[in-house]
Amino acid sequence: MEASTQTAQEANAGVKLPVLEREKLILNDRSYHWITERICGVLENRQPLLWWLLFVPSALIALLGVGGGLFHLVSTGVGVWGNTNRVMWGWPIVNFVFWIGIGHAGTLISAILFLTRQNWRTSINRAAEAMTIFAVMCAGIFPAFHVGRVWFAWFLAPIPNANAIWQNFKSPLLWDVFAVSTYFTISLIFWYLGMVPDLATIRDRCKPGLRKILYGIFALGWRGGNRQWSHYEMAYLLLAALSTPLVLSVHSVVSFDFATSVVPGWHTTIFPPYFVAGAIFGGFAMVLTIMIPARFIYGLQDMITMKHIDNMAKIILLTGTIVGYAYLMELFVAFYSGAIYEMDAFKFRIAGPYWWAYAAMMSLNVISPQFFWFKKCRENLWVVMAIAMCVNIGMWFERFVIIVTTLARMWLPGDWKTYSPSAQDQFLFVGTIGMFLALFLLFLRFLPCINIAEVKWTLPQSDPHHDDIEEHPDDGAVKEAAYQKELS
Amino acid sequence: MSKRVFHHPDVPADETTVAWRSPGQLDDSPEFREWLEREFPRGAAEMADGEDAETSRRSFLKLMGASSALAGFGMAACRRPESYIVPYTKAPEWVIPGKATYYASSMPRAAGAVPLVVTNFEGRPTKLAPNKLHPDADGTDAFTQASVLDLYSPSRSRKPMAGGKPASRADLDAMIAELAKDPGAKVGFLFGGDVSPTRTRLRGELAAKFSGAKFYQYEALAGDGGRAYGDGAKPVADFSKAERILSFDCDFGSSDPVGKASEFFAKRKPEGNGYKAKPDAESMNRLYMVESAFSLTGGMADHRLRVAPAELLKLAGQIARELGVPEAAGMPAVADDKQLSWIEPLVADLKAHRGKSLIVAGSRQPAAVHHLVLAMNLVLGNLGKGHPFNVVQTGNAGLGGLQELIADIHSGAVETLVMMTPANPVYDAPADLDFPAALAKLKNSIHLGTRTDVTAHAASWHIPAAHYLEGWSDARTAAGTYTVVQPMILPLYPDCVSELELLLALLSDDGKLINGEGAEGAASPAYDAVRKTFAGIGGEGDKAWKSLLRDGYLAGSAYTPIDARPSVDARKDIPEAVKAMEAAGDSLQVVFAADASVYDGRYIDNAWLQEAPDPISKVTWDNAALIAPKTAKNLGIYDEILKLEPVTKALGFIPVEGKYAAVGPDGEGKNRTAPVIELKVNGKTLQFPVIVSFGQAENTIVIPLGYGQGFNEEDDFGRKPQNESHVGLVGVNRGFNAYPLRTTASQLFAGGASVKLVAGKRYPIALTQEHSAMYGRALAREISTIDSHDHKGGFEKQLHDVAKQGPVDSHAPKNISLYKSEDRNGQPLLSDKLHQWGMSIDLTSCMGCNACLVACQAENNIPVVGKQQVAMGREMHWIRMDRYYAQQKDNNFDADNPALIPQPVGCVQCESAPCETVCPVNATVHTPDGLNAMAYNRCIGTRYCANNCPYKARRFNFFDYNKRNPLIKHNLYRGPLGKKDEGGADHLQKNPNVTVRMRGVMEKCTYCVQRLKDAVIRQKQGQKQEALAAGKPSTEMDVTTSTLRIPVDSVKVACQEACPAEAISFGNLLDKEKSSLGRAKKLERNYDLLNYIGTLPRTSYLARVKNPNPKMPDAKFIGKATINIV
Amino acid sequence: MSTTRKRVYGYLAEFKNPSQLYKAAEKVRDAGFKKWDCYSPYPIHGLDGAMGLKRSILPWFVFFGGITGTATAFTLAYTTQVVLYPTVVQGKPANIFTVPAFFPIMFELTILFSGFTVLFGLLALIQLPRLNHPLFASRQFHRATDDGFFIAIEARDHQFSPEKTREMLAEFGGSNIELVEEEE
Amino acid sequence: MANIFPRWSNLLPLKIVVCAGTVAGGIALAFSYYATPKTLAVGYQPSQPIPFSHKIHVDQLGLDCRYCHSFVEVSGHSNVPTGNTCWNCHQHVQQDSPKLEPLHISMNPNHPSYDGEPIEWVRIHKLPDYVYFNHSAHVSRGISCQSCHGDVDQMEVVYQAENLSMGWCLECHRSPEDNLRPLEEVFNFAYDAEDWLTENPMEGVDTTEELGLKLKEQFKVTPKESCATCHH
Repeated sequence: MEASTQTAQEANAGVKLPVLEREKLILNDRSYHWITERICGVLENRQPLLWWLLFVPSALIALLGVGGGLFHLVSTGVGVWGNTNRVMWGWPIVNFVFWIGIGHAGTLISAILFLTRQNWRTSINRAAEAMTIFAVMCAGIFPAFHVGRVWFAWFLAPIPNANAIWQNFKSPLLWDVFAVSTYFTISLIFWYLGMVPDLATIRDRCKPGLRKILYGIFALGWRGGNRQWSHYEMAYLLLAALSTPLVLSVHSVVSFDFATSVVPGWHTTIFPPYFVAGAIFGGFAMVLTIMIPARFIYGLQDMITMKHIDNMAKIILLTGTIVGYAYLMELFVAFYSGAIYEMDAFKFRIAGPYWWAYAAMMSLNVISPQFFWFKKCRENLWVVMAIAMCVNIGMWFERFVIIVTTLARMWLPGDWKTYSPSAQDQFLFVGTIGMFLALFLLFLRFLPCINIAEVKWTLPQSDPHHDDIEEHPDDGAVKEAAYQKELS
Repeated sequence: MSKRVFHHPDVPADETTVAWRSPGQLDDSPEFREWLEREFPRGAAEMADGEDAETSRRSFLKLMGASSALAGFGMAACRRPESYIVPYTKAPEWVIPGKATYYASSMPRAAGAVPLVVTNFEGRPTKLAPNKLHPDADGTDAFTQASVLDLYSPSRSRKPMAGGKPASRADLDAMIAELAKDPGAKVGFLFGGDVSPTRTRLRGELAAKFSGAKFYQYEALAGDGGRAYGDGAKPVADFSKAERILSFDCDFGSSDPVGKASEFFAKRKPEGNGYKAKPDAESMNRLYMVESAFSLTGGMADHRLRVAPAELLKLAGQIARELGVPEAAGMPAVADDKQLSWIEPLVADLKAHRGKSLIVAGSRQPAAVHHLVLAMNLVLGNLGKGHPFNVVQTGNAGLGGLQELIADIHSGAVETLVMMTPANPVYDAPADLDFPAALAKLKNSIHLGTRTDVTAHAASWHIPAAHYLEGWSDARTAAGTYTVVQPMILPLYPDCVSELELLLALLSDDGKLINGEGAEGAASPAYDAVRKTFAGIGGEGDKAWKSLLRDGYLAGSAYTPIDARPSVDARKDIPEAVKAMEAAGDSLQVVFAADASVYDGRYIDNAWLQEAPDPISKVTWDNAALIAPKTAKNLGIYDEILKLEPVTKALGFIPVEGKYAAVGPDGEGKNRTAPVIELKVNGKTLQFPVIVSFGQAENTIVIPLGYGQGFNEEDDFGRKPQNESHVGLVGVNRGFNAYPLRTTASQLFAGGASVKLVAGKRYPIALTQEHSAMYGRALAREISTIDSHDHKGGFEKQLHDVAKQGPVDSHAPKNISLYKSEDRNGQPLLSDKLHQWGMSIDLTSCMGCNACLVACQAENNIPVVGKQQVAMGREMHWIRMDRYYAQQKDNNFDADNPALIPQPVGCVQCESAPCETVCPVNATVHTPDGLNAMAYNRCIGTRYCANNCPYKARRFNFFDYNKRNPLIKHNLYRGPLGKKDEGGADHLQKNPNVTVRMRGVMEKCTYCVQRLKDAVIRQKQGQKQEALAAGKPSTEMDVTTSTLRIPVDSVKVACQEACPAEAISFGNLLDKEKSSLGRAKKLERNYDLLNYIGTLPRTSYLARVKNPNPKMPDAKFIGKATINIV
Repeated sequence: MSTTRKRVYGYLAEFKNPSQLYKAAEKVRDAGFKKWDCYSPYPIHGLDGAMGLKRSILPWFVFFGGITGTATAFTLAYTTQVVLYPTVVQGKPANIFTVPAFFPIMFELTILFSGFTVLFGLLALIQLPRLNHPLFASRQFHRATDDGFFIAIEARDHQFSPEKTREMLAEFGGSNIELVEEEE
Repeated sequence: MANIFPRWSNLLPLKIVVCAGTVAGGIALAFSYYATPKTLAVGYQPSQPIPFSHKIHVDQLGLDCRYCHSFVEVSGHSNVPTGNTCWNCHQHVQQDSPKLEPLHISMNPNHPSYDGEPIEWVRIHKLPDYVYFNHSAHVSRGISCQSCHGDVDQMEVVYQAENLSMGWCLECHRSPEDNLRPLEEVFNFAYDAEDWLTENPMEGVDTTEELGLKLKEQFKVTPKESCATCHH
């Protein structure tokens, strides 16, 4: 950030107070109305052809892949997947962890960046949260349907029953059930509450008719009175405060599924932080992958600025490096342990039947983000996009390495057998990708993809003291003045 | 009205003992017929109806008396479907609904009958167990265990056929009658190799009745070695007296019995059976093995020499000469120094144990070898009563062989042939004899068989044979004890005829064929015939007969040894054999071997056997040519097949070797394929898939026989459909037929073979085990009794260090849990003070046969899943028979002769079970008596438990294996549209006390919990009976821990029961040293698998002890499977 | 304007920017009005003080909501696992020492319950959903969610007087002052 | 500009919430009451081919349970009497009662429509296939028929008296003392703990509860709660 001596109250005579000027989040001094226009425009104007070109195929894929895939699965048996008596968890759980990981950036951006007063988040948090919700939906499909008898999945819920039998609260899998469902619920609330004022905006813009009624209902009759805003802000703050530990806990709990087992290569204490970092890593990559195109399609460059992209790139660099550290630390501990089973587990990852997966993971997750050290790379959207894609793929391979490689080579060599996914496995995974895209496109189509109210709030002129500094002396300015005096 | 009280007499106190069949029933008590009649019409109806067939494990009850057949949903009651209880009208004696009855019987086999106790539920035989009362009881092998499935096999022959076309029973009867009425008929009888006194007796009568009657015997794999001992004579070994054993290619422990093998295994254990004595190397026997390819017995050998089949004779000759056998004088000497250095101390050892040593030869070895063996035993003074080696007369004398038969057919001496052999001559007779042609020449040929195989189609008549559990007969064990074969059930299909019944029909004047039961339910004529025979052997009268039926055998009826001397034709046979040997020279030789799954092809339709992996090669559902790595290299086909240590590039460029390398070129799991070779021998050329087999002699190709009997369009190898009707769904498209390569001269070995790789052709092979090395993990542990002067020390030291073997356990600290395993009253969670179950598996006597695996399958209703699923790694066997090779780098004697060590792994019932804690729904929890229980009906199938199981002992029902027939290609993947297992009766075999699992649930071994529960409950019943018998008021009866605890070693689990080597001890840990388990657990060689994870398994292993001869050149490499690990 | 007599809701005045609104708000506050509110498209920093609003009590609700969650989870887990039907699982204790295994679920339920309290607590405090409101009848009010800044003083306020209040608003810098009436 | 929503819509959300709440609650309550074995199974009383009266045979004639259910002490399965068990008496007694028609058809060769087929009794107490209940284990340890089957001796037509749900089984497995009896009394439907105690007093046992505990101690009854006890 470059400092400037150009101050707000040049006009007023008096001591010259240099003030640090914030870099603008919204470029070209856009007005409130322009912002409203622009964001609502996305869902009021006719959708660009591209929208249809993307939506129709992805919707079809979702229908076939998820709908058809699950039908075959449930009617026939888990056997249609590639899982075996050795690799009991194959692609399904890989995909679950992959999606749930992606589902982390959203709430994280909204919550943690909100708490840390990172105003730049406002332009991206809405979309990111939407992404979270859809990713968690995709994720949920896999654990739910990979159980052998999905029609008995309600055994997982602690419902009083005539059999007087209960769940096993010591099972990480049960923790998972609670964690993921909680995470979904809270994210949904967070997302919706954040959207209420914007829904009101849309309500007030559109002509009488069904649209107006629907938006009206979901806007709950929001009026934007300050007596509402004050409670509203408090609620938002609380939710942020709740979501922050939640988002950290969810992936930790997911990692417990592995970390609390006795399986060599899974039984490691580093898993929770490593999974969380990985999740943020993958999540941000996915945000970029989606926002960069959306930004162009809907011309949101002024709201989603290069600064946003730059920040996200930096976060990817950081988390990517953390993940890399975790990979290496795992290796070190394995060899330091001196336990042959532990060592072998990792040797197999590096050089075993699935060495290519490990190679892919390492190069895509650890090496590729390193390019973000260079500003040039962070500024070139093509590079950013490419690296983001790399990370998406790399993170999938990370889960593949953790789950499949480990299970294919466990304790007793007599039992070793490799695994390969079936067509249905791949079908369903592609299906969820389609579902994710379709849902996201619908979101762009019907809901404000950027938080209107908050974006307005970040405008400089939104500060009630914007134009009269002396009435309410700016604390920083005064200190600066005193400092200047001493200098002179 | 005044109240009258009828007191029902209490059941007598001894009622808890099992019920044995009483003859009262057989002598045609009306009740007995009543329930058989009631049973089987319904049974037939049941079988027709595939739907019910799978509905539930209790569906069999629908056939039965006290049953609950689910009728039309919600008919009467809207709240739930109405179901009915259908009691017997007249209660049959001894049949208690819901309680099993146990009868003694036996399975007749060429190698000697297997004495059995058969478990019956409401009249259905469901499970076979060895009859431990029997003096020759030896456990049961996989074939025996699986034979109960043959009874219910869907592909079983049910209707007579004429010229391969279905024929009416009336025509059949007419034909039989006609034959019986023609005493001048030139009829030949072809029997199997089994010994049946009644049949022997009837043979005499037949000879008397039919002037032109001739008798022959044929077993496809018998070989002509028997000649050496004289007509109808055979050797019987007494291992209890043998301290040194030299075996020439004789798998006496498993597929080639020559006597009571359990004696051999008993002497393998340094502590003896039951682990009563202190470990003592002296008490152990020592086994020297000379063979071409690994046999299970060979895997146990202390010293094993691998030689090509032709060389074996030379070796035998050398040894014989050094022992001073005159017949061996003129034989060529062994040139190879290594072999000489191996022979010298061996001979010394044998000489040192005159009269206490034993030399045996495999039944497939040529007569020459048997001559030498007989002579050697004679020289060593091992021969004769009270000595290890005896020759006995089985009474199967005066029987011609197949050659004679064919000669007689061509000469016209035989015009009608009655084939009763279980073999399949059209399919398996040596090619040069051209049996089909001879068959065609016959006026009339009658085939009696359980399968509609090629012979059945070729013969002019085929009669469906009754299963041995369906008809009366008798037999003799290997040692010759008279053993009864009694039916458990009337023939499942009305036209099934037993061998004796057919013979008796031919003997009768009117030639009326009576099978199953006679007019007005008179017992089958076979029953009277057997009684008559027995009267001659065991004495007249009901008493003897009843005790025979009760015990299943006649005490003291074993063969009496005959005085045997090397026969004159030794002088002829040996030189001939030597000539043949020199002819073969060092050319590539082929061994035609019996297959561990289909034997000679007769079990091709037995799904359990097909799915059971070959104990050595681990191939399921197929056969493949086995070849030693070096030979493969020499033949230039090595690179095509599995590399011992495939090389790959990690990260694309770093070359990696050994276990870390990626999958070998032949793939793994469902991608595994084997290259195909073209084998040319005896002027014929056939194609076989080929896989590497370790420890096999160089220049030798082993081909298991018995496959390739019928194909349809779904064949993996693209063979065109043929003989589809000869096999069922199990046997179709299975493997490759090698019989056409055999000639009379080379029935079991053939020299001068040549091999060519068929480029680009590969065949998918389903292995249950892909990796054969332990990779430095001390899993199956082995020690030796000698100090080979490395740091391992002597026997005591090695015993002491067993628990510390391996890189981890050697220095892993003791696991101490943070938690106390207590409930909230501070009581221990494993609270049962009566029983705490445990098991130990003794690797010293376990040879890795599949007996336990199949027994478990029979006991626990484990489904088969078919080749493709096995290839993927979805087999359901609760016991995984791991087989490891330990190759020793520094072995300068014979580095390519690795140690073979098997390790059966089932659920080890960890006290601290990782699987339990991860189950979200409490579907698998621990019972207070230490079982890791599995509640199938609670399981939702997250499969987390299986991931977290270090022993990978859990199996998941990926499909409805019990409902949808896995044997039809892609059928499982059709879900609800998939075909069901129709027409079969195998649901009748299901154990009613074990749930039949549906798709989507996890399953695993639970120590046969149903048996444990039954035993415990019976103990409780006994309690009450005694107390009431004592006449004390129950409030004063003293029930104590000791009275409620079941008697020591009184309950056996299925695998333990079946084990022929008594390698498995199971029992109540609280019995301490009173039980053999308790003693086993106290041994120093007792160790826990993967001890350092701290799972506290209840199943532990006893390290294998090898007893090498210190003077042998390879001595110092013996007994180190765990130490010298590749 | 129609002749039918309608109940008056109050005056709605527009201000041209946030600071105008802010200042006006301070004055209205000092004028001692109670039943009035400022309307803006986004939350204006410091306006609470300017309006003399107290800090929201929502956190207290949430605190107790959270406690309930923790308690629920603990009771659920402990009673089912230790009291009602203790099962032997990996030899782990079935007593108070097994509680650490319940922490994850206790945590999740705490968050879940808090989250619900936030949602429903908020709706209760701001009395939403309320789909119908007199202000929606205003000609200009729709701009309150776009770029308009308004103050509405309700007629129910005891200081309200048809004229004075109007003048006051005008004097504070309000423009397009509008009398908002309730609809039938 | 006008309101899009009418006045009354302001209360609508509240109304909806209240209604939905009540309905959901109602359903939950109804379900937890009606959809349980307690209501579904108990009292199931189908009509049997022969209107066999336990009251007459047990209460009036004093037949012991085991006269017909003869294997209950040795087998897991308590058998229903075979045709000839009934026939033993009824070929002499009540021969021409029309109620016994089915018995004659099944047992009496002289009967015109004799077919020898067994009588199909309608099953009343049915456990799922995956449940292994063993009668002998219970009756030989002091649990009476009565505890599970109710006062059969008083039943003209038998009906299901208890719900036989897993929860119900567990109740007794957790506190067997409530149902334990001296072994002699297991088949005695007239048994009354009070009277029994007065007839044969035991030192240290005054109340029926104490009797139960005493017997539990005496017989060393330790029922299991783990899955494998009933499921394998």
